[in-house]
Amino acid sequence: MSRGDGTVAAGTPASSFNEREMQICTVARMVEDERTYWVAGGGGPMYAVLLAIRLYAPGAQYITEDGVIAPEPLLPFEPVMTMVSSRAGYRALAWGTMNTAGNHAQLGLMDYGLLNTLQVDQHGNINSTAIGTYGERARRFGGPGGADSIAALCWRTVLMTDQEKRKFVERVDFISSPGFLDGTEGARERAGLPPGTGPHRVVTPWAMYDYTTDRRLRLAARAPWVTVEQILAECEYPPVVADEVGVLSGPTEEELQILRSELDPRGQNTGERSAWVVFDGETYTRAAG
Amino acid sequence: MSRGDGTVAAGTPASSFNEREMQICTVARMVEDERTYWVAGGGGPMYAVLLAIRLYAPGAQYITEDGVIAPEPLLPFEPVMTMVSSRAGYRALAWGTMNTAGNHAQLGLMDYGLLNTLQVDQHGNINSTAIGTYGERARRFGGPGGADSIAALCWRTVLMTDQEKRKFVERVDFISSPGFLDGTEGARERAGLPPGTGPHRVVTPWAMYDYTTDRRLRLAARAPWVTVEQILAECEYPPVVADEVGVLSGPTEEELQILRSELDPRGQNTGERSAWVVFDGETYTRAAG
Amino acid sequence: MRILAEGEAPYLAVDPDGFRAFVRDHKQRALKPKLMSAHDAISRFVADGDYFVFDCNYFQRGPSTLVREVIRQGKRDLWLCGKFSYVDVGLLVGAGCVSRIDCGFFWPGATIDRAVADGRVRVFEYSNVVMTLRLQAGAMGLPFLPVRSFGGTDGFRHSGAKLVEDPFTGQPITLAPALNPDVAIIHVQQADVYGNARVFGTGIAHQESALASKKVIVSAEEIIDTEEIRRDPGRTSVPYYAVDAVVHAPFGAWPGNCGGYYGSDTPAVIETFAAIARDRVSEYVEKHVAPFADDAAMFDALVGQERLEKLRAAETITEGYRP
Amino acid sequence: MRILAEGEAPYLAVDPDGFRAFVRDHKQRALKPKLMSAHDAISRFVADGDYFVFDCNYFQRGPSTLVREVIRQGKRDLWLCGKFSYVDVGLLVGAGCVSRIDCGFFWPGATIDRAVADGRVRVFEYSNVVMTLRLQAGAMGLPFLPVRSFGGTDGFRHSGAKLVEDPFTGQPITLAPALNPDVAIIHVQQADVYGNARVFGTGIAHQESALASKKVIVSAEEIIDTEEIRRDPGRTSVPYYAVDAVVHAPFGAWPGNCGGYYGSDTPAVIETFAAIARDRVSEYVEKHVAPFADDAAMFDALVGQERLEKLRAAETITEGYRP
Repeated sequence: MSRGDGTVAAGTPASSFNEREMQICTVARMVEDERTYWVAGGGGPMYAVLLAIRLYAPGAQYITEDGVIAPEPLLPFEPVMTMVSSRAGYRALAWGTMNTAGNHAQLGLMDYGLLNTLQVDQHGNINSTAIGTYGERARRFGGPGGADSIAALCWRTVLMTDQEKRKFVERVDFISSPGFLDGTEGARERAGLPPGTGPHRVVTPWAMYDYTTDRRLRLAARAPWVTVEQILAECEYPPVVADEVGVLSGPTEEELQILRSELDPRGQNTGERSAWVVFDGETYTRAAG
Repeated sequence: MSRGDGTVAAGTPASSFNEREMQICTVARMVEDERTYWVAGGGGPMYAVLLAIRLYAPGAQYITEDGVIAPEPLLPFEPVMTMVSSRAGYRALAWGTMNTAGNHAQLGLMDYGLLNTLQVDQHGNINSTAIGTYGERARRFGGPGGADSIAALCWRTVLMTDQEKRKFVERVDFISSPGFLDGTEGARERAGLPPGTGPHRVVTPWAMYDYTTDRRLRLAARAPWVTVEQILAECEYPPVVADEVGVLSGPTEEELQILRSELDPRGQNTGERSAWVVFDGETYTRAAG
Repeated sequence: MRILAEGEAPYLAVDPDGFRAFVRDHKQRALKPKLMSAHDAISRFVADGDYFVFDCNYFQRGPSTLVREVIRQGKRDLWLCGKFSYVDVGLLVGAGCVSRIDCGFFWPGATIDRAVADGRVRVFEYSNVVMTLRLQAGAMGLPFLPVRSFGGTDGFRHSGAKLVEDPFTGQPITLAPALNPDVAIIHVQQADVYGNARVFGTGIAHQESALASKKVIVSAEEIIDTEEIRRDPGRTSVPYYAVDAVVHAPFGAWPGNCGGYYGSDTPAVIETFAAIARDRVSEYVEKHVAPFADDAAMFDALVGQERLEKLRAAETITEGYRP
Repeated sequence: MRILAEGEAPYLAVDPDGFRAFVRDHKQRALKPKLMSAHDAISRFVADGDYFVFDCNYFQRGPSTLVREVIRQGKRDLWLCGKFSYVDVGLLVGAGCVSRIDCGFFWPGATIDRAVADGRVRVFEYSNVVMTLRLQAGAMGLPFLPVRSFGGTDGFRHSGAKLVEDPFTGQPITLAPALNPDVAIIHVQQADVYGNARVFGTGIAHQESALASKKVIVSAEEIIDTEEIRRDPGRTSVPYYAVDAVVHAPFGAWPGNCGGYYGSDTPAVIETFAAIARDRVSEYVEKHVAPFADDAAMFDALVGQERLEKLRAAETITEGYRP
């Protein structure tokens, strides 16, 4: 990905920001120029790709589930109006429908899928359906939406989630969208999914994960204000840890300027309850959220 | 069908016309009002439906293979410009593509299919691919085009062809488009075709045919200037003959007026080489073509 | 072509021949005016027990006026096509209209959580695209369509899909069962009285839903002259012969955004989310639906012309929406 | 899901995974200008032995300029998608460019009759709709699509289709193999330099052909600014990332009709028919193609500006064609 693994940012380190902003900036730096993204409607994924297009990957293009192709959206969005909305679809190159998005991804035209999720497991499987024992005692969630198609059909899937114990598990309570399934070689192909696709990265406000050659989640980099131990303490099932865990750069003033003034001036997504971090020029200090 | 079997026409019997005009007028009288027709591109079928809409079935609607839905075409057509042409698609209610036409017929939205063909057999199978032994010594023709879909998917198929020995055979040399196939009950369904569909009528310049309950071609009516014997002499394989063979009305002055002055003033289709017939007020006399 | 795996969930019976017969007997081929009130359209064409699909959703060029009318008339035992939905599913569940849901996505919350936990509502699992693909199969008159996604998920196990051996490649391929809903409700920007309908902007599956469904209700911001349809046939999204009822419904997508016509009503959007989240749908219905004969009365009482005009003015984008 | 019957004809290998890999490696995701001459587009993107699809035909908003360029460059051993064709198939066969034809429909005549009888060309049998459905399957990234027609015909026996037992209904259903051509040529009214293309009026399978094909050449009457594309995204028929080359080809559908732009050139149409009917394609090529560097030169020499202007003037219909 452009700027390698997202640990490098251009600009002046920001002195104060929240961890949601950190997560969005990290993903933005991973966006590859002149590639296509199927971006889950709204939230972190869309702000990350919009920020990337502004700063790092001007030639990246994205589609959304409603068949918007390569728009130049009119920002900011009204709350939840990120699909089938005139501002979100503004100045697109083409307008289609949900089957347009599904078919184009099925054809292999989408390089990356960018998603939020509720729960992820050691093989990158995604749960957005139910927490608990499905069909018995479970809390019901909304279902995969477009995520199943994104995770199945885009060449590489990048996941955004929070760094919380219950979100990193050995096996998700329900596979809503496919990662490496049971983790065995060829498991996706045996299920009819296209070869060469699958989980690529997971990004939280504290960390970035990739996958080992045997398809296991691996901690690859950490935010400068947290230790590997702190991260592992927030994983119910411990991921593999890379021999060398990189250190992510904090957000830059340039990134926050665009994020806060252009993309999300109301802080609808970037202002979510999340801890604040201050940088005194040498060290980052986290104020409990 | 409106006006029953097409034997009855409104207006003044025409005193002079050719047999192609007779065939078109016969089919026009069979067109049912407020029904949908998938009309093969150009030729007799389209002129028949256009004439019907003018005189007999103002509420009939038609589509063509290129996805024109319910047009009000700008007549006359330039030669062969009867599909994907601005005059043919003029003032349509919707424009689609070939798959639009195929899907709408597959859904059961098309009541009638109206076709020209090269050869038909006792079970209403249609050949437009090859005359002779396919793959060995055969004269090559153009293939089914849209006719296979029309004959498979519209509820009732009406066929137009010439009254010539080689056109009415026991079994077509090649089934390009399906009639009752081998004629056994359920043959179409066993081949995956939708139930309740199939051959309905065949119309030539001399005769109209329907089908027996056991799916065999049956001579139902004749032009007033030919005998049943003359018709049978022009069938390589003799059709069943109805107990009472009706007599078709000749064209009316009103029909010919519209056909000649509005629909096909250049006689592109209606002026084809075909015998002329004169009517002296009592008898029709055919002048060899 | 062996069957390698099958989902275990009940699904609406796949019957393309039965659908063809229904189309033959009930779809109007002639150009007949179909303009009627939301009340008449819903009472005539939505029956208890119907499989029910709405296109888009309550916030995004969706048939919100028609959804409110379904709630007003207290329809029961509906089987929802719950794709690309925010609050629609929650509202209909909370109002007691629903017994089954095919899930693509819906906004979760206490209302649905409770209904599922209590067993009042059963949920079968798909994805948004698998649901729109099922509708496409139905709209093509086919029994199924293949798809390269969905296999291997737990959703597959709780669905009506099958994994088979592709007779052309020998590889495993998922087949999604066709869906031919009993009724579809769709909101569009423009339609004529016959049902020739124009959608501007992106959409979810308006064309598929209209062609796949036995009964189709289209609500439109504007009723336009058929002459206008004939002047630009390339703009027709749904042809008349698929449509059974046309409802003139200005602000029919309120509180949502209707591209080119009006912006979303943010406070009303947030209020609706809150009703679902806190299982207060009955209060929502008591306030927005029950007291009023129709949406016009509701708009007068709760929103007001001035507010509606503000929403119109807030929609500054017309490019691509106003031919 | 038993296989009940299978056609016996060779068909282009069904390989959706291989097509995905080609798309991943070769389709340009970035917005890069692709404007080039017909000569460069055909020489770069059409190879001997390619599976070749043209949309519409030589007389009806078809890529006639591109077809002439294929003949001019003497491409060989093409496998034609011969659907909805009048003279295109005959011209390409007569010019010696063709070894195989998947037949939907083509205008018959001495040229094709002879080539088939001599065994120079093999024909495999489909129908127009089955061919556009095969392209749709290819455009969806699927290995096949079901279809309710084609079963029971002799065409089926001489095709690549299969009749199987539908696992959902237990009834027989025909499956048509997906088609992913090597190259597609498509003529449109408007395109931008990136390949965002607009078709006005009806069509055959321009969208399916563009998305299903490895290499896609679009010729356009007008090259329009991308700003115009962005002002009305609902008018985009083919998105840029499916397109490899854009050719500015005024009168690119001559001698045919191009909706909203010009009428057909009747004497030239009849002359072309005659060439096929009488197996005089070589004379046709000697007159219309061989002597000229490109169509512009041919138009100057054989048609003339005055005649071209007459054809423009003859197209009085603009409704639906000029946004």
